[in-house]
Amino acid sequence: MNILYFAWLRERIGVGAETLSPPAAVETVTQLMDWLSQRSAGHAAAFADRKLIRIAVDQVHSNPATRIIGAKEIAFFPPVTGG
Amino acid sequence: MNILYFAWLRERIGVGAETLSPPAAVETVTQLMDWLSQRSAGHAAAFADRKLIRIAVDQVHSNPATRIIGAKEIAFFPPVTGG
Amino acid sequence: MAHKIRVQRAAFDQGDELTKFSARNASSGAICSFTGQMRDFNGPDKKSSETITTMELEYYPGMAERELAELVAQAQQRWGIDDVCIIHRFGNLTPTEAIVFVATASAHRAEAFAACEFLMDWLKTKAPFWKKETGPSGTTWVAAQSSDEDRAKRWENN
Amino acid sequence: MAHKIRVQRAAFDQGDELTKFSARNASSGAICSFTGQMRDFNGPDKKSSETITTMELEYYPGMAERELAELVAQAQQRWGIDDVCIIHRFGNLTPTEAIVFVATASAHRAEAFAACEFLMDWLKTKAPFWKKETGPSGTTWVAAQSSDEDRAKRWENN
Repeated sequence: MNILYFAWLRERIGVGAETLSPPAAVETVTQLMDWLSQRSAGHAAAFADRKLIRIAVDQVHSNPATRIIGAKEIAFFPPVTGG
Repeated sequence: MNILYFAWLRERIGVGAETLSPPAAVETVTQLMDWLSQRSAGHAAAFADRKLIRIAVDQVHSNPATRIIGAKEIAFFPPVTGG
Repeated sequence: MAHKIRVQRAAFDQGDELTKFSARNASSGAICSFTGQMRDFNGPDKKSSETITTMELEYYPGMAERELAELVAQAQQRWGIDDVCIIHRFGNLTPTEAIVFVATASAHRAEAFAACEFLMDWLKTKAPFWKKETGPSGTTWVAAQSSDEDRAKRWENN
Repeated sequence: MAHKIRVQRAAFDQGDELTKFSARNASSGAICSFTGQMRDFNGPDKKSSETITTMELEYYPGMAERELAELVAQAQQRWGIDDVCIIHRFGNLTPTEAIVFVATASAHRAEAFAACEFLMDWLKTKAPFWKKETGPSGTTWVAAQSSDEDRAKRWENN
């Protein structure tokens, strides 16, 4: 599973992408964020305030309750500021 | 007083502008249209259906009741179709 | 507020105008433009319409410029806009040529959009221009559309 | 419906894009365009703001293009539009450069305006781009604005 980070999440975590295999018990985005938070102090800092985080599962806007079984690419980023 | 005609009013009357001195009793746009209608068959045809006619007095959108005493330029035309 | 109004016989390129307008409003974050192009048919769609070969645009010199300036002043009262450009053709036009161009510059996109659409809606019902179309069945003065009146009236309650 | 979406590092000229877009939609009577330009200050107005010297635009390759295409499809379902062009920059930008360009072509001006504004409003809240500004006090990620969310939500009841 590819995990992508953008903007200040990428900066806090230190990398833009990781290829990881979460345990089978990680079934939702929320559970994935809990699991990722334990990887490093940077991950913990990035996921500390979840109100600031937006999620895409396989490039589609999603939410913390979205199930991730079978997903190939999960991205975390702040609210978008393009245009 | 300059009287201007545009679009099909100009075509029916045969000229785009006339300099005229209406009698003192002609105080409103309606009275001016009545007076102009008597000048020729073309004028009568142009002013036959007044619902189709729009009016500007000194280059400002006006209406049949507008008073014309002292006005320098009075224009008659169909609803506008620019843009 | 800056503004530029041109009523002209010569054809113009809307892209060139947008380049110039953006350049002289480089500090405005939002630029909106509208271009009305001459269509080559006269009905709601091409299939159910007659072909139009040429158009003649008659206008009221003096009042047209004055009325457009008045509309710009009204837009300026309603919205925070930095600049407006209006160009309107008169004389003979051929299909696909630009008839009218309106551009607005603002710090905010909502105001740029609103002012540009307001100007087009009011221009359509207030600016003294008249279109005469020539097609296979002859030459006719274009009739005003009640939908244009309706769109202009929307702004009265806004 | 035709449409063209470009996410690119290279600068572009909005006027050149409008010229090309109008030319390939010569039978559309109404062309609306919006350009977002990079401002050289970061607040509501220049006086009360810091100067911005450079901006970096990060984006999500793949999803950005996909999301823009989805917005175009939604616009097409709502309005009778003939063509859409969206260009969005990424990478380093300097003040006054165009960040985003959206153009719509339609038979009717109301639809061209509505589709163009809808696309900008939704792009602002949906397309995965993030701005990072550098000024005298350092480098900061731009915060999303609740007013953008509000503008996008307007379209849900329309």
